[in-house]
Amino acid sequence: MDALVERVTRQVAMRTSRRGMLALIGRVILGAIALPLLPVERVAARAHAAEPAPGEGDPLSCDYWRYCGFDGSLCGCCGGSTTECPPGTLMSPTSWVGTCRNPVDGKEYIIGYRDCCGKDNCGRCFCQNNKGDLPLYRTQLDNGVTWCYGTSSFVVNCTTAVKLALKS
Amino acid sequence: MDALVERVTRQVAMRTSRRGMLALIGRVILGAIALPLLPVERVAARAHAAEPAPGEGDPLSCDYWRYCGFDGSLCGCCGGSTTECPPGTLMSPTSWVGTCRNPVDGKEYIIGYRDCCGKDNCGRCFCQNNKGDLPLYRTQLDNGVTWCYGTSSFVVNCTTAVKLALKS
Amino acid sequence: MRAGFHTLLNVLCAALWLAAANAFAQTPPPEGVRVRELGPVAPHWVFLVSPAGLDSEISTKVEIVDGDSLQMLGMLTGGLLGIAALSRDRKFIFTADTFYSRGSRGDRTDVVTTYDARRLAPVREVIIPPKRQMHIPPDSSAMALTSDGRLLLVANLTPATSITVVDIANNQVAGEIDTAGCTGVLLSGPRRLQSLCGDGAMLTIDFNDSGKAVGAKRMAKPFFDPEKDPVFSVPAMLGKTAYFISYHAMVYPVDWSSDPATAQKPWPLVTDAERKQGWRPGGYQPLGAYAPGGLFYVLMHRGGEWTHKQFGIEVWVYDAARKQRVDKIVLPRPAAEIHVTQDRDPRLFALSLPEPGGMASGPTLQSFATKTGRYLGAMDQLPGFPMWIFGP
Amino acid sequence: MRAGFHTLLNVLCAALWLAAANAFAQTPPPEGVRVRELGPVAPHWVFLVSPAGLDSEISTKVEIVDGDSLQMLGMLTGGLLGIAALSRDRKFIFTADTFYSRGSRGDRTDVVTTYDARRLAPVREVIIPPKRQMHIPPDSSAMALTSDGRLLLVANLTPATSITVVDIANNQVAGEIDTAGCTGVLLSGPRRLQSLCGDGAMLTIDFNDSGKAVGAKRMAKPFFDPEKDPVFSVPAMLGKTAYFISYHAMVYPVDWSSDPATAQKPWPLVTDAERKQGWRPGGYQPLGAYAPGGLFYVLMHRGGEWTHKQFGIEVWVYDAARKQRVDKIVLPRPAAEIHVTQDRDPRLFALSLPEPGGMASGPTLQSFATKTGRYLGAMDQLPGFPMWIFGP
Repeated sequence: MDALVERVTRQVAMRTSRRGMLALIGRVILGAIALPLLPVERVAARAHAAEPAPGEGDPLSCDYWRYCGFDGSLCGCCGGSTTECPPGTLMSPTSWVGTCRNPVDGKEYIIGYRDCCGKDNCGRCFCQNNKGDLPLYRTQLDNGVTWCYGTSSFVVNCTTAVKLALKS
Repeated sequence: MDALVERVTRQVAMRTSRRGMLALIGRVILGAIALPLLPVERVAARAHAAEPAPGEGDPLSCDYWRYCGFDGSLCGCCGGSTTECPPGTLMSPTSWVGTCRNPVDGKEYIIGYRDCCGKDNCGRCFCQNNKGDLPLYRTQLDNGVTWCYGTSSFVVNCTTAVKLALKS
Repeated sequence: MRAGFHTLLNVLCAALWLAAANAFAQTPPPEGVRVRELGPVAPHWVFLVSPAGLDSEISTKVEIVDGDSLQMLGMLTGGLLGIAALSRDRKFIFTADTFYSRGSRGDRTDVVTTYDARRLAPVREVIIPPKRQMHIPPDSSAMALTSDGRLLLVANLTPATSITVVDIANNQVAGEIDTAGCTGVLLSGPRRLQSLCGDGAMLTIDFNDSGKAVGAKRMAKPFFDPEKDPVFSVPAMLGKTAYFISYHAMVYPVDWSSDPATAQKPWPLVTDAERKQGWRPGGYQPLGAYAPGGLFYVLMHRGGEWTHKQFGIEVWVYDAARKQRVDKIVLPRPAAEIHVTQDRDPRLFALSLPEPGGMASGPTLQSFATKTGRYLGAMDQLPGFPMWIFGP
Repeated sequence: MRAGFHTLLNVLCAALWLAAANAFAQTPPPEGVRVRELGPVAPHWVFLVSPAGLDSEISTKVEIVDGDSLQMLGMLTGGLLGIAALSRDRKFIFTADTFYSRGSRGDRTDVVTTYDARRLAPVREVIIPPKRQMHIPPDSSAMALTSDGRLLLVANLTPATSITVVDIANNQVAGEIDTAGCTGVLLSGPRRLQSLCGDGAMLTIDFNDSGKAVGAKRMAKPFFDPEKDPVFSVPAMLGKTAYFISYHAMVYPVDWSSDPATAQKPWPLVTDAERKQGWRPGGYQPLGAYAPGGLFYVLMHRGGEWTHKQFGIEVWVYDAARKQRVDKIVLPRPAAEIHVTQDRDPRLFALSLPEPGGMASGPTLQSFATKTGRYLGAMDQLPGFPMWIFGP
């Protein structure tokens, strides 16, 4: 497991042992960190999807570096992309997180695996990698949780892999 | 196509050309013929399932003689049998019909393909034979219709093949 | 106490959110994180309807594929044995679905939903009477939108037949049309529909904006014999003529410009030699039309009686006016359905389905340039079990 | 007018029905046409939970299989990511499901349904707060029934954690228990549950019939380090001791007879040599218990870090008291889940799932006699994608 995620979750865990209530708030927050980046429903102009830099590999392959902790259908095969949800789905502002190494700059990034919710399973390009995946008692790191919190449906169509931060 | 089914449907068709209203009633009736045989929900004692006679073949195989007009999952693979619905499903009193030849006595029988409804698709032992299958304008002979009329759900779990009559 | 807890939670969340946002102020600029929207529906887009997967039948998928890139553009997911239609202006997609309150059981609700075709999001819905026709495979005779986009006609089967008319402009059910035991909604005019009857005749019904029949005329006699040579339900439309094809490889043209419709002389799809070889049409959607060229396309296989659902291995192309075959396209994989686009550089799409014990790759969409017959590629891993293709 | 038509229809139907019944009076006697009922739940029956198929995730299946004949006995079909439990008297099956009014969207309803285990039909339901935990794979820590059958505890995740307590006897929601961020419902007494916390400690909660916590004690210190060697969520229960196994092949026994629970000394599942070969536990349900024999069963594979969900190729059997391996069963096919029955002639069941590009036959259930290790056969064509096995 990687340091930044560890540090955050450790802080959470430390609070947990003293004040259980804060733990769950911490979890909500971890999920919500990316919210300010994501006024998805309100975007008027078209943004450009994140295109992989040369050497990053194929984002439609389960081997692509960002998918080290992935579990689900790649949105790139379902009408979205690595960072975009397919039309008509609801991008969850919450996610589980992983830490993956970018082969181009050799740096580790915190990746948020955001589910696109509200339509039934796309089913294409199923991909499961489990780096950093922990059971439910470490909720934020559990790739088996249906991460649709903040949307109106817990049905998952596909999953994205969004760079949240450079690991410090 | 076989004579009895033809005769009945031809009568229906003849009425149809004169009085359209009767056609649909005829169809309802064709479906309802078997109703008096089937107080399923009220059966108290356990009946014996129809066991195939020697030489009739394997009722878990799509080649079994009664399945000449079959379309769906064999109930025998889903917790039912050729003539029994799996526990908790609802046997439709209506059905599409086919005419199949019994290899043992060499006679043709009218078979009612009764759907077992109210639970999602069993999916096992899918079998499609299409002898006598006609499009929707001959509703009673259309094996693509969801034949759950008379039950409370149009979701089909599996399909049975019940002898309705000896072809005369 | 719970309410108090939630208030506390909200306050704490807001505070921590700010803190978190500050902590991540040094974060790299956000990527293109958003929900995609689509451009206008293009001529080579196809809509694949999967009424039931192998596991479940309560979640219909309408998969939208770019037929040029053979990439998935998105999907709609609905209810039990849903059907779909695209508005003529291509701005809206309509679906009719059935939902049970407890998945496979419970209270039934039938709904017509209007989706924005760019956002693939529902914009409104109308509850319709819970009696719509449920059939596998679905086809285009189950629902039709009038050319002015005002009325949506949904076929019912209880098993009595009728049509629910939805007033799209006012988002309400307008009325119901009795089809006197005949089935299907095939539009042949702004307020006129054709329905196929059990004796092989065609019923022509005129209706009004209130969703009421204002006239119904039946052919004097059947145009085919359902007992000797049944036709597939959905014809190829070339102008005002509907070309029905039959189990035994005949063409039955019907003129829809008259009232009632009038039968034209049938002609064969096959030569005597081909008939002896067993060539006949088959599949779930064995017929496609290219109206601008006056051509229709038939999915053919070799087989005996009652093989009308067997997958096809070749697509035979007919010039309707000349009553003769003009091309033959051999399919790399057997297909269950075909569809032809209506633009100037038309595509033929052929959909292959897994057969029990067969193909492990799942459903596959093959693409061909119809003019040259050239195979252009295929898309695999299609979700579910698509049984019907339609396009703009 | 419609009403009049329906009346007419009814009258005509009744008349024609009689006519039809007479016409068929010479029909052969009816066959054994009925809906089957089941006998009492037998020791070798298994319940396979398929939370999501490959096509759809809104229709959970609970498949009931006779582990002796390897035949399907029937199924329950529910909603989104459903879970299930069997009452101790084996007369009822409980499921917790989530339904949306429009399939994948719309209004959410969470329901606990009680099914008669013989008829596999719903007998009653309780609406619960719409916040139950949804997780793939599901497991037995998501829901538990108290030993007296009175209270059903359903885990919530919003992502805050709590437990909804359903009063089964009165068919209503009794209350809610806050688990202070800890997850899972593992019962260790008539009114006592254990929950796993993020720091590796165990929280012991006593509750009452009103579904309220009446006491909560936390271990003084964690019994494992989630950052160095995380344990799988569900332990093997042998008497009052819970045996947790870890990603790195250690056993962490916890004594649940004390309050709070107390950690016992961990011990390794593997020798140093085996560890070097990469042997470790993995899968969706890698642990089974045989309480009468004091044994537990671990699904093992060879792999590196983070292969904790990799399918296993052998099942290693441990005597808990002696802290040593006593058997090894090599699986004909890799498996994702194992389950051991609790009777005198126990069976080991191992479930194999298709892997992308792999096995075309669908999910398969393998059966073994645990005493001899003998392979007894397999059942294939299991519907959906079963990810959890449980039994009486």
